[in-house]
Amino acid sequence: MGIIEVQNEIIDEFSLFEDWMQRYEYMIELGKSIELIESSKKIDSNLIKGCQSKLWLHAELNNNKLIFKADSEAIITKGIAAVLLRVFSNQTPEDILNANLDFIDKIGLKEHLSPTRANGLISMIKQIKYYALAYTKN
Amino acid sequence: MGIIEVQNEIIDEFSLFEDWMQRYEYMIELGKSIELIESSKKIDSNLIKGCQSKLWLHAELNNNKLIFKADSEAIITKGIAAVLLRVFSNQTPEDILNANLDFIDKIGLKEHLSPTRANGLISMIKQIKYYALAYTKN
Amino acid sequence: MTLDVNKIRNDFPILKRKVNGCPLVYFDNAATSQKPSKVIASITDYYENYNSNIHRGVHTVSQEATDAYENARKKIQKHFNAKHSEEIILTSGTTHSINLVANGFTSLLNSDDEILISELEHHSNIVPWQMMCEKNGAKLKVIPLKDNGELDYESFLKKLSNKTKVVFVNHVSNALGTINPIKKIISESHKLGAAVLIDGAQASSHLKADLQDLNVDFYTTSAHKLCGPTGIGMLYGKKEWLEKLPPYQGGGEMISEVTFEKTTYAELPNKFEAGTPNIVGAIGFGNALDYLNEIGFEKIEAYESELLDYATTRLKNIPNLKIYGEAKNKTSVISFNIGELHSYDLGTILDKYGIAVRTGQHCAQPVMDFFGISGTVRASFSFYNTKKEIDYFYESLKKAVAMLS
Amino acid sequence: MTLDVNKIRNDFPILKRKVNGCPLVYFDNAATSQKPSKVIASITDYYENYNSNIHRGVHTVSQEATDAYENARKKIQKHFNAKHSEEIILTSGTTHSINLVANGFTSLLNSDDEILISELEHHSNIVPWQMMCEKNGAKLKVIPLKDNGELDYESFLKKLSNKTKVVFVNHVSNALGTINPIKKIISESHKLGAAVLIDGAQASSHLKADLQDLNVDFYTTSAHKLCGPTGIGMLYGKKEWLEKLPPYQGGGEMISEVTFEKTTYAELPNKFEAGTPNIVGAIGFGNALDYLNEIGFEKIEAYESELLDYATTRLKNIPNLKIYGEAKNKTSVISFNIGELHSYDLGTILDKYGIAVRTGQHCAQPVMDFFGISGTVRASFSFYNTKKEIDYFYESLKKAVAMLS
Ligand SMILES: Cc1ncc(COP(=O)(O)O)c(C=O)c1O
Ligand SMILES: Cc1ncc(COP(=O)(O)O)c(C=O)c1O
Repeated sequence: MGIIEVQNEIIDEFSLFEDWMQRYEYMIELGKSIELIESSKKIDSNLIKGCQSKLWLHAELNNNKLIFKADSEAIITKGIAAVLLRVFSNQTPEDILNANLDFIDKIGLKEHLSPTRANGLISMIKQIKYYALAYTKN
Repeated sequence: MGIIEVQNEIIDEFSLFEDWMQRYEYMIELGKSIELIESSKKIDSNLIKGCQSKLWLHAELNNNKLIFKADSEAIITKGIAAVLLRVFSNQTPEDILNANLDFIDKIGLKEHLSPTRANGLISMIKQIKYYALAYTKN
Repeated sequence: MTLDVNKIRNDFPILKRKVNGCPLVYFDNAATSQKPSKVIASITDYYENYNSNIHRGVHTVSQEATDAYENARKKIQKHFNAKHSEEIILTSGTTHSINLVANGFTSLLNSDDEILISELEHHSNIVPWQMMCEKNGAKLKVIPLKDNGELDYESFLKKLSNKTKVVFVNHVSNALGTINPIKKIISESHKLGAAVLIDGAQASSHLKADLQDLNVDFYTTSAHKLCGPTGIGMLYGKKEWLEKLPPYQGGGEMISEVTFEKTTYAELPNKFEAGTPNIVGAIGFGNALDYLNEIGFEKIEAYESELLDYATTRLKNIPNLKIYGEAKNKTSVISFNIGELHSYDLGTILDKYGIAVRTGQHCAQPVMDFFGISGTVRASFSFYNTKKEIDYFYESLKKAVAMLS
Repeated sequence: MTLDVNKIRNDFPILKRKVNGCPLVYFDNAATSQKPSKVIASITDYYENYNSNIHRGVHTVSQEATDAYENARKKIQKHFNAKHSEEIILTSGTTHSINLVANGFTSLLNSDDEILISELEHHSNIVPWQMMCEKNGAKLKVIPLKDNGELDYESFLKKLSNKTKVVFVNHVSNALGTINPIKKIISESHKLGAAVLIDGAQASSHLKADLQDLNVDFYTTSAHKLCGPTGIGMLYGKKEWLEKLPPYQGGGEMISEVTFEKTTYAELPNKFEAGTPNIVGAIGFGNALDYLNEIGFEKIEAYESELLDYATTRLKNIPNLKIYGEAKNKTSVISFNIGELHSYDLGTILDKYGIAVRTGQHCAQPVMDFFGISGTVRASFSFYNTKKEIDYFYESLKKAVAMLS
């Protein structure tokens, strides 16, 4: 599935919820199924900055697709990471670079988009795009 | 004349004026007749602190009366000094120490009584009282 | 007579706001306090009616601003019972105050000297001294914590020696709320000739320090912690000490003569107040103290300790909730974790309920290291908080735990 | 299109007040500017609606305050056209900014190095460097003044050498209003490898500095001079420089890890922003820039230079009036004396007429020494002043002279 399709799928899923509590519960659920980073990769260079809980992100290119793995001490952060990974993991660097981020607003996580937010969402997105850029250049 | 008599005399004189301009003009006039400090006494230790224009004050005991002399670069400051000297010069240290300062308010110079005022009025009074104290102790 | 909290709440405009659709419950008072209308109005009044640069100004507006600024210094002096008004240095806050002192001691200490610092300190009372030690080689020794969040007083006595030149302890710990036995610490330190700096940033909104009675050498606080404005704080220093310390920043106001060959410094307090100060900040600081004193510190202390007891009892009903710091003497701060839940998660969900708490390490990493944790949730109560808010907090916390488990 | 001064005056509440029974005529703008309602309202709004400590706060109010604070930094960056927002360090004012840089250079220079400073500087740009020279032995050289109040550019070129490591000049002199040729000074200094610090405290309310175009290494200003709050200012530094300089103050925010053994410092801008900053100050600073930009700096410059010309022409009609500083490029400041009259006397009488001017040496003793005087009367005009006020000033000044002669 392409990035837009996955985003639409997620928007559809989240649109069923009536309040933040259900959205958060779902996100936390998603966090449980995240593709976990191996503990050997939980190193400082994979830490995302500006996050109050530790948040690791790792990328690997496989068949011109970027495979992301992540983990966090905090389960809400992990849930947010899971949503991002569902959108961006297993996509080509080019598609990732061109991707639009409207869906974050549409699923009610806009508040997390502030650059000063302590969950590191913005930094995580930057890091994902940065990996994509690094791999397109090669 | 005692301190209270001089003060009353000054209050009477100033009460004739209708506005600040006349009061200031009179004060400036008084400044011209101030008993000037000798230039040899215009030394740093006789400088009053906290005054924007240089203001010197010197005291000498003569027959158990304190004789003050002063000078200032600024003529308003000199005028204020002249008023003070008229009250305090040639009085006994004891009388100076016990003197009340209401007259300053009554002649319309109250605004100058703020300790932060750059004309040094408060510092000058402190210095006068300080001299008086020093000479009572002996 | 107890405090009329409903009346008091009306003084604080922010307490009427909603967050995420719920009434704001502000339990982040240890980070900064809210401001009463009276303080806010004094700020507006300054800017609308007598804003001017101070000192040396001959004109009326400058005179009024100078008087208000110096009057604020007097209010602070009176509140803390300092002997001389020039012992009160207005700074931009506790961090600035401590750096000023640490900088001053740089040239007064050498590698034979020791400084003694508590493990309970805020980074602002650690890093400046580490920076100083790098420059002059003085040794930094640490007064350790005990499990209950109190300082190990026996160990303090052991580490104190005639090599010790300065001792730094906070009056109240921001991470745990522990009230330290500073009076004893000061008198023991003095016996061995050490100066004592007490960081009062966290104490000043809860209790009134009598500086002459404490006989302390330096005491610091920040106005923003005690219902005052941001960007202003104080350093109290005994006159003898402030005269001994070299100036910190150079600039306007702090000099008496400047030529390119030689500059002589002004007298206290100006020697340490270089540049245009935070004039409106000082005025607001003074008015904040007035406001607190009108309520009265006995009432504030009594009420806040009631809130603390109430909240502690309620929170202990939550399974797996562990409170860090249960000193006998503590201010109305509860630092806790629940099971394996991350403080960030709890804080995020509480925010959804309109509850503001602080999460993380509270600028006190050594305290976190002591307990072997990465952070806590910290709920800190002020005299404008209520038991009803604590009930709501308790219920919301239970819901958060349910969601996150 | 020229500026609508009547409309603008309505933005400034203080301009409605009376002093000694007369309408306030505020000509002390070089000391500090007045504040428009918009800036005052943004301060009240902060305290009433979203006051909170910033950074690391998970809850909404803290988030809002953090966003507003960081947004202010971005406004400042944009206004001064800095390349990166982290090149903008929020300080408590110009004096603090300069001390931060001078402290940073303490460990970077030694007794083989020279620093070059202009004779036109404010004490805040002299004393910190003297304090630095005392520590590291660097030599302080002086770019002399000329009779017309301009710097002696030829002499600057002569004194500049490859020993020169830092050059400091103010963008505009507060004592005389001279606008210095900083672009040329910067490029000449760079040719010889010297860094340049420009003190923009006096410039920022009159003209807009484009920092990338100037290619300057450090630039400082104070918000209170440009319609913003007290207690806040900025230090701009090129990223390479700010990374090279050691931190100044230690405390919260400026560290990334703290243990008693070792502390690592945070990245820019936090490395230089220890402690709780002046949050409301930063917000007001940003809004003050917005306000000025809404009026537009071209209009401000054009109008102020009209005021300057008008006032200069009028004042020259007064017998024995001598203006100090008649540089070709100058801002709307007139520093003068009349015959032998003392500036304090003139200032006092003008105050009786409701006119606020500054008297004395304006924290620039070397400039006074150059002219061999103890001080001047300084009238400084802002875009909210009027020709009518200047007429009234002129008439009052004549009356004062009559009284004092
Ligand atoms: C040219 C110049 N430099 C520095 C300063 C000092 O600024 P502040 O007092 O805001 O730190 C001023 C203002 O007084 C100034 O005019
Ligand atoms: C105990 C303690 N010390 C120092 C500080 C630092 O104060 P500020 O950030 O106002 O400089 C704080 C507050 O954060 C504190 O709680």
